[in-house]
Amino acid sequence: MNTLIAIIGLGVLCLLFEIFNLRKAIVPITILGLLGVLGLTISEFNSTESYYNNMIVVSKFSSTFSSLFIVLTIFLVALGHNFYENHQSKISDYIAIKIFLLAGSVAMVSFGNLAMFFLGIEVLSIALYILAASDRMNLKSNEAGMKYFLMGSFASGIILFGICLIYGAMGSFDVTEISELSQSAELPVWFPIGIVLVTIGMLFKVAAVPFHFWAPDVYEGSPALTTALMSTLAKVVAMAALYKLLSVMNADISESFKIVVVVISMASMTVGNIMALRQTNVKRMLAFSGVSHAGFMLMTLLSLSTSAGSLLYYASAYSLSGIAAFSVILYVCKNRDNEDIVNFHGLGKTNPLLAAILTAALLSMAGIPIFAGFFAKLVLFNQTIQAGYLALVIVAVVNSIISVGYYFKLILAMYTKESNEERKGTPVIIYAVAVIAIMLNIALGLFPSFVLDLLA
Amino acid sequence: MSTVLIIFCVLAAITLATAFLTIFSRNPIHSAIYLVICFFSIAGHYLLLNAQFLAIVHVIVYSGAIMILFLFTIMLMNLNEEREVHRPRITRVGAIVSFCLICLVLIAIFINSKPIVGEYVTTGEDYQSIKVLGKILLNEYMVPFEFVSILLLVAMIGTVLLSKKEKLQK
Amino acid sequence: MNVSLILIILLVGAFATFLAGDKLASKVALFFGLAAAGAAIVLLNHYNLGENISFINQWITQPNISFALKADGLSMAMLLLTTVLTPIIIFSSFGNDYKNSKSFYALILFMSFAMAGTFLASDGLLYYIFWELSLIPIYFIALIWGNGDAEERKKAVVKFFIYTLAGSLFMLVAFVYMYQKAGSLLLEDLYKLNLSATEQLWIFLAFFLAYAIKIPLIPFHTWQASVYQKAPTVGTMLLSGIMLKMGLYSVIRWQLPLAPLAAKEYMYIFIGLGIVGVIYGSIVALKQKDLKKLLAYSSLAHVGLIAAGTYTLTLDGLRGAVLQMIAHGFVVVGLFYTVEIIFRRYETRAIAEMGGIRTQSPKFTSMFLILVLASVALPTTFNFIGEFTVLYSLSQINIWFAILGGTTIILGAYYMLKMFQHAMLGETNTKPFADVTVNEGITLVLIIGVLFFFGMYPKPITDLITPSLEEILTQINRIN
Amino acid sequence: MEMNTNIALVLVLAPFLGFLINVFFGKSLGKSLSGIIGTLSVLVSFIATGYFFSGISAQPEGIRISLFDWIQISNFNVDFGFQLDQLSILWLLFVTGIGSLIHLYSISYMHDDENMHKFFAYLNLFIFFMITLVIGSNLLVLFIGWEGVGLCSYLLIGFWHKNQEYNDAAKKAFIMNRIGDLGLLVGIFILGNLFSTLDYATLKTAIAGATNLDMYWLSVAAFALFIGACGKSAQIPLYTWLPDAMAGPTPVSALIHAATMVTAGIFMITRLNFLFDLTPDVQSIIAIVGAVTALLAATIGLVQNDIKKVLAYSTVSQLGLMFLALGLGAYEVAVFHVITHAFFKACLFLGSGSVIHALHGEQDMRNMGGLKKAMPITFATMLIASLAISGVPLFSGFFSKDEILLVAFHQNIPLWVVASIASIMTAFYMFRLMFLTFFQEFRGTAEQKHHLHESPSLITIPLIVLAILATIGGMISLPGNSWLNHYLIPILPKLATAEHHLGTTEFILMAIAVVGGLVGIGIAYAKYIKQNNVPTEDAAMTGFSKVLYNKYYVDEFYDAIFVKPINFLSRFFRDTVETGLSALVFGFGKVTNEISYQGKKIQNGSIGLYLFVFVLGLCAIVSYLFLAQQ
Amino acid sequence: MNNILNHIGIENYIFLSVILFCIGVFGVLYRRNAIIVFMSIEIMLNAVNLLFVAFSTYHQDAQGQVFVFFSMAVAAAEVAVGLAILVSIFRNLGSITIDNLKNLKG
Repeated sequence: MNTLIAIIGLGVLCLLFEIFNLRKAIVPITILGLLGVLGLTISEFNSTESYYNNMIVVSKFSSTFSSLFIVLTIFLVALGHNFYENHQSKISDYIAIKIFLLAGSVAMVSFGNLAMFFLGIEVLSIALYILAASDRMNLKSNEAGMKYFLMGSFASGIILFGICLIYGAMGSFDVTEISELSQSAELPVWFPIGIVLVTIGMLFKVAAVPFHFWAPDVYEGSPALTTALMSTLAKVVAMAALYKLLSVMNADISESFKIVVVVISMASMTVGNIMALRQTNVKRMLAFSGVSHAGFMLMTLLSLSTSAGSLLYYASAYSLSGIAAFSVILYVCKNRDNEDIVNFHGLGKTNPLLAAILTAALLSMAGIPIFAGFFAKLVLFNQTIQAGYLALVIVAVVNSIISVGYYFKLILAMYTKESNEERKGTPVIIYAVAVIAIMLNIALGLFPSFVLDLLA
Repeated sequence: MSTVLIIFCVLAAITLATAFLTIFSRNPIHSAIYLVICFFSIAGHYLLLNAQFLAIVHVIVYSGAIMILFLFTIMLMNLNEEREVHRPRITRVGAIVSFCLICLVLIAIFINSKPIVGEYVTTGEDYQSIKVLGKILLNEYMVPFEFVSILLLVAMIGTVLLSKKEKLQK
Repeated sequence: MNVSLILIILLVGAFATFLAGDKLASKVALFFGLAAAGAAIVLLNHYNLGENISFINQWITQPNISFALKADGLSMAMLLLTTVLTPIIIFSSFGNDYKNSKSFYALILFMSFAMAGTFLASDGLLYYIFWELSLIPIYFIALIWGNGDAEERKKAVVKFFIYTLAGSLFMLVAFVYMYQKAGSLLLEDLYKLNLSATEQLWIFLAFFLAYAIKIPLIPFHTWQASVYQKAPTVGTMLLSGIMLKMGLYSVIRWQLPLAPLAAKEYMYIFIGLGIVGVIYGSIVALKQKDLKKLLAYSSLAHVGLIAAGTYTLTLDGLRGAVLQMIAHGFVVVGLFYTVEIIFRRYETRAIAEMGGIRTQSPKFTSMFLILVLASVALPTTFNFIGEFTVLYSLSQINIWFAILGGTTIILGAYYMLKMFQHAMLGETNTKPFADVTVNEGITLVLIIGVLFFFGMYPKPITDLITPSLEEILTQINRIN
Repeated sequence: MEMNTNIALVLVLAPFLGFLINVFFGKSLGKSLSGIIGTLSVLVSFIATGYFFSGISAQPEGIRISLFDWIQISNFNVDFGFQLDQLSILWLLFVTGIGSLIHLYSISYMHDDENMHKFFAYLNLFIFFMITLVIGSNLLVLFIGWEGVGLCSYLLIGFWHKNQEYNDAAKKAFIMNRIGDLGLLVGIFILGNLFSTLDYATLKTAIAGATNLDMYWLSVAAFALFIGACGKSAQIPLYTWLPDAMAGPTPVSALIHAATMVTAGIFMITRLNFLFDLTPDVQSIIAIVGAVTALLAATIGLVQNDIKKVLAYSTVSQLGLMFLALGLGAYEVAVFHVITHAFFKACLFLGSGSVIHALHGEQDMRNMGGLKKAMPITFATMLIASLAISGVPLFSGFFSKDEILLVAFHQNIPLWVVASIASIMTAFYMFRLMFLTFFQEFRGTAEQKHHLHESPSLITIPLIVLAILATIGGMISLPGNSWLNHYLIPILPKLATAEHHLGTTEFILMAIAVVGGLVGIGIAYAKYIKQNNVPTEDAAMTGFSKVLYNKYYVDEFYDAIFVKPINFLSRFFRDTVETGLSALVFGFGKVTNEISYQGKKIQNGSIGLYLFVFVLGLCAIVSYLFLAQQ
Repeated sequence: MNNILNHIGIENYIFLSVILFCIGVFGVLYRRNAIIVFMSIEIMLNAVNLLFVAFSTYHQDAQGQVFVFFSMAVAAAEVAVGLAILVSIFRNLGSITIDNLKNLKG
């Protein structure tokens, strides 16, 4: 609860800075503030408490995931310093929206009541609609915002409908009550339908097949930093929220529902990876890669009771490598109107450090050892085989192989093609973010237990 | 058939019809007006269910605020004449197919499910007066209530962000 | 002495080389390579004194993974192969001028680190990690410093990477599956597993896919020739000299003891596959126009025989296979080095553009010929010991295996001598060919020396590996 | 014992030392010195052999020396050890003896070659390997020598490596030898599997002590070993390399391809006589193969015009006779013929070398003639050797060949007939060679005629020595009183009991053989002296003689059924199978890429479509969960 | 006090709001005019709101109605943001037909 309050306070503070014309200080202060919040969150690690009539439940799950979100937000805010150079007058708005977005995210993993869940997801979504469309003069950004908005509110409608049906069945929005009721009485069919509808809505948010169509278009059209946010923070939040939703409500996941999850997971991986193969736009490619990663993360739903740790690990691994990759993309594609692979030609020579970081990030996403991505997949496979879905694991393995194809396309472009122009300037913050993110990723790879055991 | 049921049926018919008309009207202004009627009929349902406060709020928020927003925009964009390009047949077919499908599926499920038998419980307690609602909203649901303010704040900032002209550099 | 020291030396060496800058890189790399070799020899000494060379440390609690290294005789032999060949390979590149050489040499050491790790790891996951890790440096070495058309090279290298990765991922699945049963991936725990025949079959096949691609066995070899051709010679040496052996080593260490029932049941198929590889590789090698490609196919033939040896599940088969692995490691490095020497002078690897070198450079020719003869397993060379033992083991299974596998000594002689004839003999070449330089000479003499020494006196290696092979055999035969 | 080991090591390593010196310092030593060192190193071995020979009568069981453990196999270890008994010492004697002579000869013969030091290096290496082959105490040490001599043969045939045809011949020799080697290896494997040893002595006891031998596998082993012998000793079907091997310098032909290396097969079979004796089926195969080879090679020899080719086919033919003897179980006779053959054939080759030397490389007999006067010593020695090989009485060949025929007659008349015909042909073509080369008028160019001269003494001395040996060599095994048979008793125990009496039959047979030989000589005389025929040009040859001249088209046959198909397969594999397999792997990539490409079309940017799929997905999931489950 | 649902039945409300919801879905799919699409989404949300109130009566519980307030706030926020986006599109494109938004694809 304190986390949430602190974050919201920070957001308001951001807005105040604008009034006092302290724009220069916004980014550093926000980062410092977020670090403080991070400390606060970590200090509450082991306490399980519920606040305000069970509206907010702080548990290990929520605090670990909140910490992850905060870390990601720190990176994203830091990157914003460079990205919004030319939009100084709006920087406080951008930053504030991101902070509020973080608040929504935290609400989504620490809710104790479906109202909080719904509001959290709406804060997140609306913030994202705005950020996606924020490059006002750019038609692509407009289109991205519009598409995301239309489809997102459609999905919100479905989630709302689902919540309504749950309420109809249970007469309460409190998850603990729902959880208790769901075990005892004979339930009207509304409850499972409600769960399924909410799940479908969340599947839209994590961009799982067949609800993924928005992702590539929106990722491509949005400003690069927003894409970074969507592909890392937003995706991870949605996944964590879905996991929490299903586990906390003790929704009896029937076998047939599991089969649906398996099919969606397979389809997401396969479609995501195959579609990514022929993309020339890096953001679009990463969007499809994100779809496939969503498929991977969905595997955690098959063993709800035990897989929180793996989900956290996978999410951290994926989002950290995503941050690292996007910071390089931001550097490379600054002042360009697209993010085509052509821009990356010869990066291995002109800027070996960033090229190496991007390579490492991609290798991590592809699941090559010592990078955290590998262990993430490993624990996931382990859990899934334990749950008895060997076929799913094999599909996942085949998909990992396919994925290497497009990750390497980018790596090859960096190292084998000749650069077409010189890049100038060494934006320290981008370097710092990229290096720290990838170091964290590798550290996670070297000491997986550190994260895995948090939620064991 | 009780009077209540008849009222319900009439209201339902109005709701559905105006909803359809909203969609089928060629002129956006007509759509908006049908939608207002639809909202009013829904407010009628609320009254029927004895949720007076909600009905009022509904009328104020939807018909008063949201629809005005819509109308403003329509006026602003000068959309009162028919502007829409012709819709490819495949879109229409697709839309109709999915409409039928989703209707069928959902209704089929609810029909399939076991019907609610017996009397609906009546506690006799007051549960939907302004007083009670206010208590719940500001006690139990205080945090969400505050959180809604964040939501609105975000929306506000966002709208400003999207509409405000940037100061040019140099 | 701590076994992880070697890994640390190599890893630190990689970083040090990278930091040393382009000018010093090669020397620093050589220094660390030699240091690792020295450490390996010290370790061997400790091992021979009866010390238990192992290192184990809990790494991940959930799933239960340990950082476990263990060196028995087999691992020691492979470790020695790696650490001895690495400095030789580094030294062999001294005549070349690589751009960005700090990264180049750092990658070599890093690869050596990963391969040494593969040979030492005694925890399934750790092993797998090293296994995969070794893929990355060679990918970049081949990609960035390779030769030939960039597009072609890219295609070949990416194919190699994806293909090998594809194979090994199935191995990972098998490991994960076994983890469910054993609750740990420590080799000793896995050895205790009692899997049903069906499970063993699937595990065997999953491993097989990984190894068959890596080794490579026909028909999974299509990456090999093109990558050998495109990679810089140093990369080719690393690939053929050590990395191929990773696959073969793994067959002995992991595949056979973990799925002995399947290995026994389908023994004939896998031996047959190896032998088909022998014949096929030899025949394809006959008509190759590119020296490196020819050697690639010859490698295919040789490893086919080694693989057949391992799948016999006899002591002779395993022992011969290990001996032949080491021998082949040295000889193939030597042969690729001769290719490089020719390339330095003629800028070509096409056999048709060579010829008539012998009159100009008798020393080089003699050493080349010795390597050629070693590769066709002339007695007194190390390769003979290996090949003889393997063929003998095949004859124990079925004499026809020995006969068909033995065609390697005919076909091998055919393509190698044909190559030698057209590359080296004939009317004096119009282009001048300087005889070997001191550096080149040292490298070749070292290799040749090793080949002859162990060809006449293989006992040290045999004694080193036999006890561990016997242990593995007991493991294989525990279920009947 | 220590002494013996050291001397044995000297025996083995002296030529190796010579090899090393010549390889590393040969160029700076100068031609003569390197030749001398080469010769001396072999002479040292010869002397060492002499030491052992003199001691062998005192130690009939021979000397066994084990140096170190070499190869470990699961069921046995292979020592690196030597066995010096009657058989190996006998072989060593003529290997090192003739070897020394030929080294001596080469000093002069190769003097004009710039790479003379290498030549001596290779010759020394050859001697080293030949000694290893002979002296080894087990089959694997024999195998070292066996492959080693093959290697040296390869090096020496291709000595003039600028000529790719010579290189082809060298390669062919090596590969055909290797086919045999595979046979030998297979034999070794089977013996190893059966008896868990490869050591001759142990093997012998094992076979002798075995109660129920697996005759099937034993025969297979014997047969496989025989294939090995075929390769090395140029028997059907692996003989074609030997005539081609004449590409090497003539001393090489004399040493390797006549006197020593090609007898390795006979050595090996004699060594394992206890094994072959148990497998009569294989023995009959050996006999038949030997006889047929003898006849076939002799017929080809009838029409060859290249002086060395004639000798080469003659060698093949003579080796065939030896195998006939082996097949008939008369090992001692085969050994006897090996020795006499070594003398006279070496003499013949060296003589022909002398001729070629004199004619500056001319090898075609059609361009020779009348050399009798210019080269009297060469002529005389070659005549003696020819008489010997033709079986003219009192010359060494008479005794040895006659014994073979005798044995054949006693055991198998048809084989005797074949062998006899081969002998008659031998007499014919040898004298055809003599007449064409030395008699009548010189048919070469005036330039050559001007330079005709007798060879220097370094060449003639070995010739003379060998001619003497060819004359008196028969003494070692006179019918009825055979020193050789007696000497070989420890190796071939049955000789102790075999009585060897000369009856009427024997004398009649002897007469037939002698008459046959004389008839052959007579025909040659009639054709080439009386009628003064000179063989026709290659193109003008017709009928059967053309077939013979082209060696029955065996090379072409092998080319068509082995070499060409393999090369075709190789091209097929390279161009079709490899590309196909590669395309298959790439195919997966291509297919997924194509799917991806098609998939991109579905993602067409239309929100309507996206939502449509959304709704469809929703309906599918919901209906699956709540409608399909009931 | 008599529960009104005894006269109407909760099922009827469910059917009504399902159909209304579906009409909203239909509108989103059917129309290309972004404003009408927005309106359809509003219909969907209202259908849910209606059901909330019905369930609220069904359970005799106020929470459902409280939730409707939130839902309204969300709807308002969404509409505001959506219209802002729409306006900027209109400024750039001069049209609000969503079929024109097909630049991003593939």
